[in-house]
Amino acid sequence: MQDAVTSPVPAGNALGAVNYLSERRGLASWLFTLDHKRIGLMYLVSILASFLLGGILALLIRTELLTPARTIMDAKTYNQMFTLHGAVMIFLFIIPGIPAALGNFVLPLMLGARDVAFPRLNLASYYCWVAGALLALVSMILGAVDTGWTFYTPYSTTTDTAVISMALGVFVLGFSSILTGLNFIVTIHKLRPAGMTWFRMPLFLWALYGTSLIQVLATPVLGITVLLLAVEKGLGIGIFDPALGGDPVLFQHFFWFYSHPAVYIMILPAMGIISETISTFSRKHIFGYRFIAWSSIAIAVISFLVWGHHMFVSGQSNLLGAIFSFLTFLVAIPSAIKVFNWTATMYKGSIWLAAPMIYTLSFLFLFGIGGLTGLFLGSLATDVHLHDTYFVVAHFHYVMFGGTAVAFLAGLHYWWPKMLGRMYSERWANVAAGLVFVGFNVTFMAQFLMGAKGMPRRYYNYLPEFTPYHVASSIGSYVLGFGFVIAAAVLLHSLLRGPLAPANPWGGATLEWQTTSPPPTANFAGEVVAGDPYDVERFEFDPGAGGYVSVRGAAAGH
Amino acid sequence: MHAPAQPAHPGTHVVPWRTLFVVFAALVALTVATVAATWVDLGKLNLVVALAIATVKAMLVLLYFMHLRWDNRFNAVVFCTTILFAALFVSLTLLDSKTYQPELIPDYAPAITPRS
Amino acid sequence: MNVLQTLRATVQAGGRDGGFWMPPAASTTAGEVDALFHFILWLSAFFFALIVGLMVLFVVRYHRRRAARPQRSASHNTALELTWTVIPLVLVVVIFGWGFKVFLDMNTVPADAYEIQVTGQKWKWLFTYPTGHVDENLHVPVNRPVRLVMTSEDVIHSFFVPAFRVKRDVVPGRYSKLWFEAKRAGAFDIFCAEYCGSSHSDMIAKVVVHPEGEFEAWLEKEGNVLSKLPPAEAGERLYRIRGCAQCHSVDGSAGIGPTLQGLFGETVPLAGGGTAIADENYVRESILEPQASVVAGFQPVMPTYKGRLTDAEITALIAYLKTLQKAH
Amino acid sequence: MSHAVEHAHDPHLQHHFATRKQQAEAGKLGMWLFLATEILLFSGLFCAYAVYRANHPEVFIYAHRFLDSTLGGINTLVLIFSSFTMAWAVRAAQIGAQKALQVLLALTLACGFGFLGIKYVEYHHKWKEGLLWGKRYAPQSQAHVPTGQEGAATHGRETAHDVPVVPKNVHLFFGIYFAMTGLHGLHVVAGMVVLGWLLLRARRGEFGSHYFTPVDLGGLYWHLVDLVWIFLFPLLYLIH
Ligand code: HEA
Ligand code: HEA
Ligand code: HEC
Ligand code: CUA
Ligand SMILES: [Cu+2]
Repeated sequence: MQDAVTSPVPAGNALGAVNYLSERRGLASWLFTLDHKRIGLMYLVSILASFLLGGILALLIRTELLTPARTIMDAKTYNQMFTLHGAVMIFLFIIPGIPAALGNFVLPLMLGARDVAFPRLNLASYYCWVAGALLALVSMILGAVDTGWTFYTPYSTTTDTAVISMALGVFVLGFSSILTGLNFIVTIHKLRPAGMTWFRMPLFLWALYGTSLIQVLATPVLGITVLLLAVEKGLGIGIFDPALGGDPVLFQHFFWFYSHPAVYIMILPAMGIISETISTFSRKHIFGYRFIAWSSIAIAVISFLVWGHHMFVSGQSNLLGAIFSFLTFLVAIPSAIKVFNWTATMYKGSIWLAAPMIYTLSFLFLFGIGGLTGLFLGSLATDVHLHDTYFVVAHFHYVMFGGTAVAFLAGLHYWWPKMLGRMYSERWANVAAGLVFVGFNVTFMAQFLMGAKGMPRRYYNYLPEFTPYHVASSIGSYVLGFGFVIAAAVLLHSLLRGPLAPANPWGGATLEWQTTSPPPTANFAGEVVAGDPYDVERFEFDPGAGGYVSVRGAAAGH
Repeated sequence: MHAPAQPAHPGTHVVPWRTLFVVFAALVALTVATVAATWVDLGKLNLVVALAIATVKAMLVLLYFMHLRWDNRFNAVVFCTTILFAALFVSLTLLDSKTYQPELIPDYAPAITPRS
Repeated sequence: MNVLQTLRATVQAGGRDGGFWMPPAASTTAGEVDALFHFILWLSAFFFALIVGLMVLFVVRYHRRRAARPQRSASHNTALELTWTVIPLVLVVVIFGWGFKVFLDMNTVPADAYEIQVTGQKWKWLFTYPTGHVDENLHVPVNRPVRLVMTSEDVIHSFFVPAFRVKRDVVPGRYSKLWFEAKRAGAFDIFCAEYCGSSHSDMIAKVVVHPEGEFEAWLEKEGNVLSKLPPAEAGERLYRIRGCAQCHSVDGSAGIGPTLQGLFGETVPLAGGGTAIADENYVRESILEPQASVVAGFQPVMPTYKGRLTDAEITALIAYLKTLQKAH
Repeated sequence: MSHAVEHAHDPHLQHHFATRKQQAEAGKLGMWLFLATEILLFSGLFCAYAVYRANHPEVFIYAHRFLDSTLGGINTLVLIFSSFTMAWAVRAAQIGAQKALQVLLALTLACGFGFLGIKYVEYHHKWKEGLLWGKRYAPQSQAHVPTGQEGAATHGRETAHDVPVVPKNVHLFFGIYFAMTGLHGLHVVAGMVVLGWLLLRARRGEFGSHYFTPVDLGGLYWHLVDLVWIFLFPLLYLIH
């Protein structure tokens, strides 16, 4: 693709023509836009900035942990660092990450629709995010919140830091998340084009649908949780305060009723992306469409009933421990189904190791490890030992980072040409992907080991015997950070110098590849006809057009 | 039960005034009934009766005032799912908090005040 | 810092208790937990190898360079898909059952267990023995079930002994219970595993497992601090283990409470005007009824120790205070 | 809800919808999803209620007598009546009865004010008596023994023989009471803002048989506020 610079404008590139980026200009045209594509892009920029912030904090954490005692900061600062890191990564980066940024852009396109059902709510959701983010960041940085991202009472209600404004920030962020989810559900229900039945929908949309269900049904409980936390701290209402006869563990039930489903808010859309990329880059129809689609819904539903697995050692009853442990294992099964189906999709394909595919394969590897280590945690007896150790830290980085963030990168590289009309350097993108993969494994594999050996999490000082693991982990994190810098540079470079992108650079069969890159404001010039979204084999590379074109009509079904 | 004038687009139902009024009267009657139910001592059943009456009232509001009876079925599905998840949330949490009651320390007050 | 050395040590530990992954196994439950851990480990390794193996195989075999176009093959196969749904399902049910069984054992306290009271507070553990002796480290006999009844004085802590594979949150307002039976003498780490504030990572202690027959002797000896130690030294111990150190320094710096350095015999300004001479009676009153006369510039937050410190102990504390002269 | 210029033929159809029916159904589904989030928001408080009521029934039995169930009952009727007028207002909009629509919306709004007024009386009373939540709980001495007019009478029960010993942690009840009624009150206020906005638009004659979705959706929200109260009333005021 690289020598395309010199070739004429590929078919379907609209950078020179009118597109959603160029149609209107000026700051106001962005700030007040109702176009889902522009909102998606604004979300994308904001989210990447949050990711950068969270990542820098992570590197500071790792640097502090190079030595068993003080390295660069004091204990209180360290505690604020991991709180800030966790909260930024979770609430600002990964929960809105795929749905609000990539999903916003892609969802109406995949439906062949002009926009989401409620464009104004969509913009409101973005501004809620901005307001919530500002509130949360200000309280964390100026108010020195040091509770960890879990805000457990009674610590959070007794520390003299800005927990109240932080709680309100999270509340507003939750609102933003609800609005996105609500919008997507209605859009998928009401704006599917003729011919696109539920089982003709791209799997990314199934995943977003499942995600949105969770966003709508779980986030309100987070809302009431943080509100109660705020009144507990501000007014001393006593519901979570043991000194007033309240129950601090009740808070944990409230918190995890949201926060466990929330981890599936993070992973489901990631799985949706993988379903798209693995099919496109294997040039094969996705294997087992229905199983994958239903497993998204199964995950969404069961994920509500496993929250107690974060509380196995809190004094929860044996009965409840058993129920939650069992359901935890049950919810792992749909993930297993997906992994097997993805692998089967590659069978007898024609595999193209472009950057999105490298990230996709990394995802399978890393999510496999992250998910399988979830089994150690879901099992009651082993979790007693592993709870609140670095084993858990490693588990959730493998699933959230190795899973979601890597899939996010896969999606970003996959849809980048569509969003911005430019190709990036594939070679350097692959180098970055490789560095991320290696750095990531070094960073967090070391954490599995020390966690199993008993190293507790959220420790500023640690016993000297854990030093080698921590050093390895820190070194890995620097490699990882370096990989990200390269990835960012590659993408930024493409904006300036990248070759123009064709309408369909990868041979994808979903509808977004049928419009120009970047699309016009109205998304599609004419009528779109929905076919089988995984009939990728009908696209062939056409050197004349510079991209893939359909060589026969859409297949009826699969 | 036909409405006098149909709205411009189909799918929305105009509820006759009489229906609305009957539902209102029923709601008032049930409110009186809840209050009256507390005059008799039924032990634990009092709570059950109160909740049952409240549920009937809620159903009336939902079905008639909120048009669920005539609405797109999916809206009812949304509502029922919501109630189901809320119920699971409350019941599992309740189950847990019941079991650890014996472990509570009577008159607990931290010797070292946590507010420091 | 020597990575190689540690690596070697770790590998050598393989095969011995704990193995490559786990810490030393020093309790009766540790073996059971480790067995389950390794079962899940090997199961996971198998599936992971399967998935990654196939992935690599497919990438190599069907790489674009070798397979320019895809070959026809089914896009679903219900029997196959059901197989890879049911097999993992059966396996996880096995893991669940096993984990639950071991967990029940961990939660069922043997009737004859020796009971020790544990108090967690920011940021230390205190262990109270049936004799009334209080210690900062946990001492237990080997081969005898020990039951801990734990409470917290402030926020949630979590009692964690990696070598025993036990952990339990210590929740304010509740008695949390935990038991174990150490099967090997030695000293092992106790961590606080629930985040509890700035010194969470310093809330560590040791559990000392005494060889057969030595525990009673130890308790007998340690139990009599007051009679065995000179009063001032006993007072110093009490100062550390009864929580005074949390609010009062002995180096002249003010904390939540005023420093105790050079306090004895001084004239103390009281809140609301007036002064008091810090003599025996004043100190005794400050400990038993802290709110009676509050020092100027401090909040009246000191808890009363009435009923929690004996007269003899207060005398020992006073003796200790007398030794704390101002630095010159 | 908007006046998209692109569709000169139908000012109420937004550009990304194909038909009015599609748009109205989308709005309705959106509203129901929003109501779902509201229910789950309240479910947290119902959960707290259930946990404390189940574990400390004595606190609830003792403390609920301080609530005035007559006022609570009147407020229930006020809200039910407002739901009735609201449902009727939707009907009026659907059949294009402009005058009736305005009157009914105004009546509904007035009920909202009535509800808040009564709530204010109740709150004020609790405030004076020091019957507040958690840390602020400082009952005035006479508040300790519920008197006849304080709700107990409406039970038709003798207060004399079962005035209980004051249980521990009575403030927990008031904490929950204020949390639940407070959050509900905020929803009433929000609903009233919506009603006021609908009333304004109704006076401009914007609604009719061709276009009434905002009234419909606003109505759904108002009914939800009523629904929540239908449960709050027996759970807080009528404990046995
Ligand atoms: C993206 C987010 C994400 C995802 C997807 C998951 C997925 C899973 N998680 Fe994780 N988890 C977190 C994020 C996530 N988790 C976070 C953030 C925390 C900590 C929060 C905190 O305390 O700060 C946590 C903590 C956590 C705990 C609590 C630990 C503790 O604190 O003590 C538990 C316990 O059960 C658990 C279990 C699981 C399980 C069983 C899965 C399963 O869904 C995994 C399913 C996947 C697979 C099983 C792998 C793929 C399948 C195969 C390769 C085929 C073979 C499969 C079989 C044989 C079954 N997780
Ligand atoms: C999505 C979630 C997410 C992500 C991605 C990360 C990423 C990282 N995390 Fe994070 N972490 C959490 C979520 C996440 N973390 C959470 C929830 C906690 C728990 C907090 C708590 O206990 O309360 C935690 C806790 C946590 C701890 C434990 C602290 C403790 O318990 O004491 C550690 C320690 O090593 C750590 C390290 C890291 C590292 C080294 C990275 C690195 O991988 C980061 C590398 C990234 C960068 C360096 C950014 C570079 C970015 C750019 C250059 C721009 C990118 C632009 C483009 C690609 C276009 N994290
Ligand atoms: C929660 C914190 C806290 C703990 C624990 C605590 N104190 Fe105090 N103490 C204070 C504060 C605050 C003051 C000053 C206000 C006052 O006089 O009540 C004080 C005052 C005193 C005084 C009077 C000091 C003076 O300068 O006049 C003495 C003596 C004292 N404490 C001894 C002790 C001893 C002995 C213990 C342990 C057995 C102890 N305190 C535990 C907080 C604490
Ligand atoms: Cu105590 Cu952490
Ligand atoms: Cu979870």
